Amino acid sequence: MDFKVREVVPHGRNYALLRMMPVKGEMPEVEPGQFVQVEIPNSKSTYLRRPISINWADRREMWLLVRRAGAGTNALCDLPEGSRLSIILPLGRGFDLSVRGNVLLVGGGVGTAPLLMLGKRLVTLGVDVKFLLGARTTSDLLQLELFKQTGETRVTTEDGSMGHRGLVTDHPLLTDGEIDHIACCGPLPMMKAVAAIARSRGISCEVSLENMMACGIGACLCCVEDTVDAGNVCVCKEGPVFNIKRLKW
Amino acid sequence: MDFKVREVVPHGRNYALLRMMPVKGEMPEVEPGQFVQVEIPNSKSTYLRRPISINWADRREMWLLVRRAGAGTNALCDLPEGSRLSIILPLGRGFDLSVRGNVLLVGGGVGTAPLLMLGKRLVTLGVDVKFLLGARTTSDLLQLELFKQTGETRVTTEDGSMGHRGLVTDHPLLTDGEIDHIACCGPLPMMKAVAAIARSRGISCEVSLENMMACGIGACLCCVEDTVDAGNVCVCKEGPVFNIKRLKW
Amino acid sequence: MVDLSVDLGNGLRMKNPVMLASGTCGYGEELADFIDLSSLGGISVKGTTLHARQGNASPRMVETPSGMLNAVGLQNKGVDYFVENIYPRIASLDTSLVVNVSGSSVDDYVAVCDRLRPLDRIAAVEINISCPNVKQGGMSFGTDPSMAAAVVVAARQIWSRHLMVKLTPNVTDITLIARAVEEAGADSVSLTNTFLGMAIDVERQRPYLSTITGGLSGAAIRPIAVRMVWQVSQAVRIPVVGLGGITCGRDAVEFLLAGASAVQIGTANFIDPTTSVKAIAYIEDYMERHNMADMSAITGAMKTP
Amino acid sequence: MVDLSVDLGNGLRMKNPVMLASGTCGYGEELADFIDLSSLGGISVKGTTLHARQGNASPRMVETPSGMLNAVGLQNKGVDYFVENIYPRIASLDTSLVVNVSGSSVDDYVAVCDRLRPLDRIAAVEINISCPNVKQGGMSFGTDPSMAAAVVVAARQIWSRHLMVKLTPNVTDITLIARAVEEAGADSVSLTNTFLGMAIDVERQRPYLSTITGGLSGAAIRPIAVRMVWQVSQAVRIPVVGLGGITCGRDAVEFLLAGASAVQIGTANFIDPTTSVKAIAYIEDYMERHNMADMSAITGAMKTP
Repeated sequence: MDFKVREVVPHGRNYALLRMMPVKGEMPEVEPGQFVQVEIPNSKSTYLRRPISINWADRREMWLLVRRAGAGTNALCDLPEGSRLSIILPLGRGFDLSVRGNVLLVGGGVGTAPLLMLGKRLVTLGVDVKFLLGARTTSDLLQLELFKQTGETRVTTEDGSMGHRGLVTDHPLLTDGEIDHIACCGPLPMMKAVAAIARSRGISCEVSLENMMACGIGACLCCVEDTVDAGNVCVCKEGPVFNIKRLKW
Repeated sequence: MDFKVREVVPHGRNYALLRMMPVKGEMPEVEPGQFVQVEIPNSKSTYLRRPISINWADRREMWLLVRRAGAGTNALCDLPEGSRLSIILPLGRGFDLSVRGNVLLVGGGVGTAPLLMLGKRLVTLGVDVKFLLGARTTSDLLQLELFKQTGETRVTTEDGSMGHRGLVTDHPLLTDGEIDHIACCGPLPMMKAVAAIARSRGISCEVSLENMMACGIGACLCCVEDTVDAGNVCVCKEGPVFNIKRLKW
Repeated sequence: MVDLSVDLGNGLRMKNPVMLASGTCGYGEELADFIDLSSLGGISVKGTTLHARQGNASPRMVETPSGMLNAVGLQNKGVDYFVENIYPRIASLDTSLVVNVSGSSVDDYVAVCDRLRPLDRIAAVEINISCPNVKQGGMSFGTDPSMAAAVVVAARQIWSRHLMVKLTPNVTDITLIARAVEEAGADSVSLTNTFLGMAIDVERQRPYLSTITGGLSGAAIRPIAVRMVWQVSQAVRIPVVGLGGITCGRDAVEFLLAGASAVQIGTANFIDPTTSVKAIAYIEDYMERHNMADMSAITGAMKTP
Repeated sequence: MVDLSVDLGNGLRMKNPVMLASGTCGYGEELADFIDLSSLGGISVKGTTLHARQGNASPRMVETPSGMLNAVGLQNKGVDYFVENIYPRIASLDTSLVVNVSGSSVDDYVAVCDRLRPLDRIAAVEINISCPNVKQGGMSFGTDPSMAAAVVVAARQIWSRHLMVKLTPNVTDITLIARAVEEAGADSVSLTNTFLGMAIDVERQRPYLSTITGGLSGAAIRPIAVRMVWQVSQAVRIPVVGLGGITCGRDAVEFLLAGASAVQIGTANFIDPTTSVKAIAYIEDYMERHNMADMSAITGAMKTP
């Protein structure tokens, strides 16, 4: 469906938050962890849509938090306000909302984006939510205030410029904290490390994968992940969120 | 060199006037009839630059009058003000400025663009300039006031909505007027018809060709026109303006 | 009124000339959320092999200028699974069903066709001798006229319904392959499959694809595909189905004018899942504007100097 | 410091691996307003034939997705005019001069090379057996290993300096052609020339090009060209010069990593005449960042899984 970009808010040099509304009608129902496929209207070197996780959405509005990773995402971050975007949504399966007890949401870099909506939703469901957000340095820690408003938030930076120095996997909250469930989104090495800790501690854990995608609707079979139960499955259709029980990590 | 678009003025539904200035430094010296190669910054389906004749230029500013003919020119007409453009200029050879006596400038559609600058230049050289401008209908007659300010201006429209009904080649000014030289720019069939009249009346005549062009600098040999004296020559380098004596029309 | 229906012979009649290309629409179901499948001329479902295939390792895709490279490698659950689980779901679709058949040996192709015989809603098989992403068979059959003919002769023995052969563009003279499969008994040819290409991540100094090379598709290669369709349509008497970089109705018309009797929409489904239905509307409008009463008026209508 | 110089053998030493591709830079002069030609590794000047050629009729060009089709048809004033009028103007250029040689018969190629012998500033000829836009000769020599070899053997007889052969991509297996010309005595191969394609103006129902088909170039076909350079560089021992859709320094590095010892910039000159000098700067910076001391460190440095 067609969206109108209401606001493009730069977050540091490398990110921008795009706030948009449907040109007509209401937003469809969106689950935390689902993503969208955005057509890039103004980039000469972009052919396919770009899959982007939903940062926040209600019945009126949707937020996409975009990292400048190439020509396509640069074009999005440089969109003039008022631009129109053709977007396919909502796509994929989100995070498990039936989790209860102490839930830790672990995010790295721009991977924190879907955790904002997830955290807010879980809180409304009466779940005790804590955030553990990691980044290279302070300027890569995005929407920190929004996370703090939602729940207890711990931070790690590789350069120690804020919070605990090091990686999220070094943080006692993850290594020793009392946790019933982990939801994780970030760079692949980080997610694998978090999954390893979850396994060793016997904690259930979900991760959100980012395999290279063409269609986003399960037609091209390009973004497959090898699973224990079903072999190669489409991340865009069966995921992007997977319980690590299904993965061969 | 890089230009900054100061203003994009729509002319009816199918045209726009782009007013631009160099980002740094002065405009190079430009001759009436020369053209530029514009890189299209915001069109997914445009690969090559677009050759566009210079409508007007001084040491500070340049005007390009653009007709919506496809994705590339549409993207130009839709540029937000303040946009930057990479432009190669000035290219090609312009009109003969040594002409004297009664000079008739015949233009059709957007082909009238280079005649504005030519007419103004010839007037400063003391030449008696008349304009004969043809179009399908009134809304395709561009910059009429500017032409009238420059010299006596006659108009033909195919639907008779303004001026003489019919084609420029039906106008008595061209068929019977006292003319020493004709400079013509417009659709190919029109230029060929004007050239035929010029030949039959023994009037010297220049036309500005628009053969499909890739490089605009004489490197690709794609835009050649067959000449009496030198066979195939590059319109972009030897032209775009040719005296009809050289052409095999 | 324009009659968009097209008869490709031997039982493959379609309500219009627009099909979904194999490997870009799953079994049609993936696109059902976006378009009414019954509005399509036909669907060529995912490449089917005798035994289940996991396909190639990831990454399987990389974007290129106006195109993409893929290295899926015929991932599918095998013909028996198709017969038992998928066919029953799609058999009721009101569009011509074509099954794309791949194999690593002549016997494979024959065995798959044999399993498909009981499925009376399958109007045609599309013998894929042009997949660039499998080690054995695939493209190797499609680059040699005699091997291509051998596959078709064998499949022809046990498949009496429409037999379409999907050709690879990675050859010196595609008309030789087209003539060979025509003489071997093919009812039609579809072209082109993807072009063998590769792309390198220069900072990591590694190929983007796990298989190093993959199949290039998308608008980038359309001019080559149109040329091949034009050549082949003059070289054979059987109908030609054109594909390769069709992104809109105009592109589809370009293939029809070049000599195609029908077209397939492939990679464009990934960018706009409604491309096919938009193309059908465009073709109808185009034919009306140009006073073309039926498909015979547009196929091969390009005027040459 | 990075050493960008490259020695392609038999006297063709270049200060860096970036050349201008034949047919996209005239005789260098057309680009002299935009770049310092002496900063280039080399220039392959316009395809030269025994007799003057007017080339094909207009239109000769049409834009395609991320590329263009051309049908120039080797327009040039003939080798004698080159020797007498053009060579004296460019002989003093401080860059390696290569003359692209075309013909419609083996004797043509030989005769042109013979006329070029006295010009001691010509470091190499680039035997063009891959032009898609001429009726006789051209591509037909490049699609058959024995014909390709015959041209090279004959030219080799009278041309003792560096002999480069420009290959066509319009073949089933380009390594067969490459091996054939290597055995025939070629000092290097350059690939790829353009891909045979066509495009149709659907409203006029006519081909855009006067010749119906033309040569496709530009970023669109880069993935295919990179794949072929990678294959050929493993199949032959002589150096490979890579071209086909290079638009920037990154693209040039992609070809080098795939196995090219040097690259040629072609269609990109039409969009940005400074592409070549920007690419040289990029390559130097890239090699510094990756601790590559000289060209032997980057050529073929792609790591395979």
